[in-house]
Amino acid sequence: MTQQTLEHPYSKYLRQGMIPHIWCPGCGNGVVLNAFVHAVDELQLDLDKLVVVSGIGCIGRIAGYTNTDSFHTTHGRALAFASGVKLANPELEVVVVSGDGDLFAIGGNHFIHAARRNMGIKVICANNFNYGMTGGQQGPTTPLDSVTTTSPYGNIEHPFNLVHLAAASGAVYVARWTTLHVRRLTQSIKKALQKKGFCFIEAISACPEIYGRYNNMRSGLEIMEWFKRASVVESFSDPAKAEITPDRIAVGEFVDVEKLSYEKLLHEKISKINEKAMEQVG
Amino acid sequence: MTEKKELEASSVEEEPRIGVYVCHCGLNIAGSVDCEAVAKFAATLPHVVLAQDNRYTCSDQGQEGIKKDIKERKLNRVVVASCSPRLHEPTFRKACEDAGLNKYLFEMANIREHCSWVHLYDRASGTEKAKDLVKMAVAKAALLEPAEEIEVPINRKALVIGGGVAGIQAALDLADTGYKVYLVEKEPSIGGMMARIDKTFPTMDCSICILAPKMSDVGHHPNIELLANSEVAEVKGHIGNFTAKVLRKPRYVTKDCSACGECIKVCPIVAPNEFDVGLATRHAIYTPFAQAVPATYIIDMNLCLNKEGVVVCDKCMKACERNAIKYEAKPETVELEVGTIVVATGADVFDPSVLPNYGYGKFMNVITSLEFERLINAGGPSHGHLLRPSDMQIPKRVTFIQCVGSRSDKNGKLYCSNVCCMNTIKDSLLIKEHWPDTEIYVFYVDIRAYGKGFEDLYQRARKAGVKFIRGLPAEIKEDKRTRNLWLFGENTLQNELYKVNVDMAILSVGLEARKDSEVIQRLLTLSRNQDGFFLEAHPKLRPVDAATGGIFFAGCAEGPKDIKDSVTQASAAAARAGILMAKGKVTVEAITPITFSDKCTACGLCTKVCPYNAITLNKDLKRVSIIEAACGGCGTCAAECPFGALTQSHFTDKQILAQVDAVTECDADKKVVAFCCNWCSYAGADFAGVSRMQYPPNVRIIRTMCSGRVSPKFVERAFARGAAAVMVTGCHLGDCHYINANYQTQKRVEKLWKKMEQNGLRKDRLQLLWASAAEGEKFANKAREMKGIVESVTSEEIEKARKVFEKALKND
Amino acid sequence: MTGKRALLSGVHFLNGDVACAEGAIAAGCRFFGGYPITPATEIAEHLSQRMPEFGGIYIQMEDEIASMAAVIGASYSGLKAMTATSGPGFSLMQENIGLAVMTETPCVVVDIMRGGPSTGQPTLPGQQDVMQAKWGSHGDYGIVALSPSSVQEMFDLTIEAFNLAETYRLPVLLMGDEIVAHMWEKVVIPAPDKIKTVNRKKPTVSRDEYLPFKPDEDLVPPMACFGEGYRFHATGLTHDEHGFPKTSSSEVQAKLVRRLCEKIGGNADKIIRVEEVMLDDAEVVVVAYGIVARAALSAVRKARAAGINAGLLRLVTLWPFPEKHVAKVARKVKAIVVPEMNCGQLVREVERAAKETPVYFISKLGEDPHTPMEILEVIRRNC
Amino acid sequence: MIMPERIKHEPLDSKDAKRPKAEIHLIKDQCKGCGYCIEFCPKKVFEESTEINARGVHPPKVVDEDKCILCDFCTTVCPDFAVFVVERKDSEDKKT
Repeated sequence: MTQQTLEHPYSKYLRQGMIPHIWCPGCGNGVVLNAFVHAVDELQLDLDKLVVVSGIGCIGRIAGYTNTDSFHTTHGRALAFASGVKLANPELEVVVVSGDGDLFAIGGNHFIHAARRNMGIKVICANNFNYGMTGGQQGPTTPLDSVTTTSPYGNIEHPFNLVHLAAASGAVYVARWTTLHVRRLTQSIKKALQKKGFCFIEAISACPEIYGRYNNMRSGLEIMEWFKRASVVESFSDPAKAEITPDRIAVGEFVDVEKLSYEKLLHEKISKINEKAMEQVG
Repeated sequence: MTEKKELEASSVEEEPRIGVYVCHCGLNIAGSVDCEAVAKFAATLPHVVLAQDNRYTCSDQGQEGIKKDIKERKLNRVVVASCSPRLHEPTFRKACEDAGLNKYLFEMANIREHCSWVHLYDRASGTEKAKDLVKMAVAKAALLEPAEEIEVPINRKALVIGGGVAGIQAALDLADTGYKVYLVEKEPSIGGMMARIDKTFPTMDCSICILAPKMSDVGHHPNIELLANSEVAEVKGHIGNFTAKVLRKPRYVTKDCSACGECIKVCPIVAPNEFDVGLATRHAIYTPFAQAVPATYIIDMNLCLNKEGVVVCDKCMKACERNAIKYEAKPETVELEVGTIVVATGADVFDPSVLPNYGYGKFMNVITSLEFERLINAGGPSHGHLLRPSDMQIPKRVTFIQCVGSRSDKNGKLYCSNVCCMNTIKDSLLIKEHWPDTEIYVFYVDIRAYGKGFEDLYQRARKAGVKFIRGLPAEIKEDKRTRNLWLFGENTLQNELYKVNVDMAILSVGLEARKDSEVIQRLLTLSRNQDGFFLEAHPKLRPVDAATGGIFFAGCAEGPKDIKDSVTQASAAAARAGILMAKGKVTVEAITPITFSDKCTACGLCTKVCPYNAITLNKDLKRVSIIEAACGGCGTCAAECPFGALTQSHFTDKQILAQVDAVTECDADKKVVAFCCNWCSYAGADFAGVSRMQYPPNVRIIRTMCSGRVSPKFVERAFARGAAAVMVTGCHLGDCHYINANYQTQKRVEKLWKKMEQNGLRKDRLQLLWASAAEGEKFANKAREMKGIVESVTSEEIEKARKVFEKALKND
Repeated sequence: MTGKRALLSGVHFLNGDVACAEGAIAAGCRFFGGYPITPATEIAEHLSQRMPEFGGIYIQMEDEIASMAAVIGASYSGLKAMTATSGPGFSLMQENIGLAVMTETPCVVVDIMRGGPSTGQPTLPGQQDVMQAKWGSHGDYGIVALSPSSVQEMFDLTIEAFNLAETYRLPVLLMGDEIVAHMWEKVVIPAPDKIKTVNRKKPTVSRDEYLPFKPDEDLVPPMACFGEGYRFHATGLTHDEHGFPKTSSSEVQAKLVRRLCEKIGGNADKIIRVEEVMLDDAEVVVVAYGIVARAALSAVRKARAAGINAGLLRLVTLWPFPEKHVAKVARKVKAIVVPEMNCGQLVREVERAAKETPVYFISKLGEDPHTPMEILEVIRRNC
Repeated sequence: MIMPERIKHEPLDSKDAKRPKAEIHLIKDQCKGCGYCIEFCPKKVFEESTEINARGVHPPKVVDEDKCILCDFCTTVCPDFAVFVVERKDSEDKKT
């Protein structure tokens, strides 16, 4: 019964010999990876046409774990790199999986512009409220008063409300779930993978070893309990009102609209110009 | 209200000019009352400008005379001394109106039912009493004020509570008439009890086959908005203008559901299905039954793994092609504006597990008649095979036990549940149809086959060989091995004990008021009878109306009924509601309270006693305001107010006190001041008159709408002016025409008794009598009893009472 | 072929930026990601018009960091990609030039040098970035930088840059300056079949055997691109031949970094191009590059006319530095003159190579480049 | 309708309503002991074992495989791909 007789159903989506991953016990990144491959499995995507791009940080390692073409960029540049990838070969399904610091601090500019252009990239942000890999520094999503190694007296910076930011920047699909809502997370990733244009999914992710430790949630379970206690599903409510506080985490889908993607517009234009050019040739 | 205030103002200026008309009523009055003398006497009374006697005042000439005098003699008040106002007040009021006199400036003295007819053989005292009655009437008349009846617009939408066959019928009738209907059903589907029954008696047609079409009509009807899985949470307002808050519990499945059923194939949760009384299973996501309306599936969140939007299992969500699953759905409250309400909340079935001697719940093969319905139903858990639970075998010997939970106050309810006898007869025939050689015993108290076609069915059952044995078994024992049952009891026809062995016993369980009836009662301020069923306004003449205006009953909510009666009553209720809505407005008699805000201290006592919640308290403004359309006009608020800040129009404190003063002006020590309520005790006194019951002539009746109007100060005034005795009479407790106002009466009289005792007065000088309109004899007897008391009262006692209550002498 | 779709084969009068852009097209570049900056903007402007005509992609990114990142991405998707900027932008690009080096991404970065530091002099020439070209990004690596002296070379060397990038899998830097960029000159654009273009090596093995960072003898690994079914991983972290991070292995680090340097150092002879003018009997040699080399040539001619045996060594390749060529010259001459539009950058490399031979440096900042007379003056003094 | 507590009889079809049997697979040495599967299993199928795995933690053990309803949440929520559930074949045959 309990002995391993079969292969894990998702192992074909993971690179041989890379699992177990480097992430800590209870780390939400593992759940995000699980949700992602789960979605890929349900959609039976062609792995040869799937490109996973990540930035720097714990979750940045995810690109190394998925059995696809993958690229682990410099800090914050995942989206800029991915834009090049997607434009150069629109056939590819390009997914950027990165952290809150990578995407919204150092990479913030690239994020808002990729969203503004409606670049056909699917972004999954594992938001763990701090910089985990460097030992737990305060970041753009660290909640007010949270303790981190660089906000030892409690954070006084107002955090980003990522779903609001994404919606305001022009994403065509915006959702937020916690890693406890892993099934919803999976469904949202599925939805994003089937949509055209810039999609953003925020996965509120447990960082027990670092963020949790500093903020009296010593285990993944305690953090998941917080998610359970504080989460309210408020799909398609005003993302502006979806700030995250200790007692309230508004989760759900916030935006789901249709808008022509950048690469579609660009390549349509290119082919038009080419028709003209050909005429002039002939 | 404001409008009315103006009228008062205008009427204050002019002096009262009262015309008095003493009617002979042929010899009905003149036979034992000297009408001429009474008229002469009347002429001497203050403000009387005209007094005459005539043979038939109600005749056309009589009325014409009054009209003429109003015009020519400038009468601004009219008193007719004749029969009971319950008979002719409307006639004379109309006459006054025709002559341009506000109908509220008319008053009547009842010298027939309350005088001539009950004192046939004592012309002298009869005449004296008649004079008193006229004096009382004139005294009140002088203080009468004109009033306008207010008109309340009626919202042409109806709320039907309960989606059983009664609610369905009421909703369809109203909707077909063209009114918008909101049908609120607590359960996920409409259909109620009838949906679960296999066949209906006496015609034996398939229950769901005839119900299903009606159900889908409800679902599709453009005028019906169906709110299933919803509960009425709050009802405010009054006849014509109710606001109902309805809580829509989430189904967790949206309207996009195509009822394809793919979800139930994958749902891992299995639980007993309520619809089949637990004899079949369902899943956490389910539809109550095949014909359910709405067809939309529902998730039972108590069972589903996905609480508070955290999805643990998404099998159904994945299986649903229409993406209709919404685990995080939240309850919502909708507010409905309606003019009328039909209460069709149905009944519960009796739970026989409280009767240990029948072993229900203990012995596998003892089932209820409802469980039987599911078993014998082709769509049921056994696909129509009557299987006994213990071994899934078709039983050879079956018994029905009647009156389980009915007709016994110790084993359930005292009343007869109406449907069980015929249901059993029908069921026994069903068994015979499928398995003719099954032995069937029916143990009964009486077989009640009273309805159309019922007796034939009963005979058919007997011919089919069903054995009817009179006398319920005292006990059922189970054979542990075979799980067969032994029934022990006495056959009361043959006076012999029996001991019968059967494979299966079916307890014919009775109907009882729903556990949640109190909720509806509270929300709609309804009253219920001792059995817990809702009480109609009048058992004969208003059988589907609630005492509260604009609310009607349909089906078992009002009492146990079979399908036919439920449907009949539903249509009746729909018609009654339709009448109101067709009119589009309702007029309210101008007897609602007047408030004097300067005196009001906003103590809120009145709001507490109002049976209709028609008084709202505004603490900041330090005053109360009355919703006239909601007010029933009992006047108990006026009686409750310690500051005289409230009084009831047309029954003002001044007017009633004037009547008291008139009675007690002379020979008070020989008289009884009686307060009678319009609906029961006054009518009872009339009935005594009509049936010529003779009683002592010293009783003087003052009419109020409800005994709840009788303020302690009226009684105290009577004693303060030397009355020998006082009688306060009203409807029986629980039958009050103003829901429960007469409980206040009782409270107040008991207070007075206490006060009398404390001050060393005999409390028997104040009598409290509950007499219905039919209890003339009871009234007469009380009057006779009072005579004894009056005679026993000494002048010292009279004096003492004067002292004790002298405060009551000054008009506030 | 004629018409817009075609290369502008023939003789044209163009400015350097446009020539560069046309060179990119001719080289097969089909992705340009950039950000406006003087004096490189015309390259972007021209490509925004030309790229679509060739089915190529022009995108203006939100900054130079993004531009460089996008170029790397496009290259990994299989397109020849380029960006163009000037000093301030070049600084921003250094981060991802490093990434391109580490992930061995073929691409071209054009730096039209202007006066620095910082925002400096946007509209005046300079040669102040040549050391940054070599050492700009952190860590050790080999790099290739070319220096055009004419509008024609802006065309030719852009093609050359792409060919080198594709051959050696790295970012190749075209270090132009404000004058060659904005100067109008005759440009001869050859017929397409006369233009030599090189494409990156593709793997010849199956997915399972493919190791994305296992080099051949030339130290360059064959390059698979995204979507070709190889499902490989690339990272800016120190990685093994599988491309997987090996951040704590000293020997993986050493092996990787040495190869990144050696792949250029070892192939220097194949990469390096210089122009030698009248060196055989030269006693004084001017070593110059870029626009300055043209003043130097005129100075050398004037010297010859005045009977001085002067010669010119024009560096077309700045990096890898043509050490052997300079050393060879140094052994025969009395003096070397190095004019640069900076405070002395490449002169240090010249001195290193020249050993005992004296090297005279002529610095020029701001305004115009050296005049021939200024250079001739120094030649005279040292013969 | 009749409240469940009023139900006195076992559903007649409760035997036919058999659900597919589960087969739970634990890849013990991959487990990092976060305890998610134990905590969030709606049927409480797991509990912490006493053994120590290659990573030095107590992996879960299956206490009652029959309680498993194949909701598969453990597979989904496990950050380390250390557990998965499949339908047991024999019950498959029974159904068809």
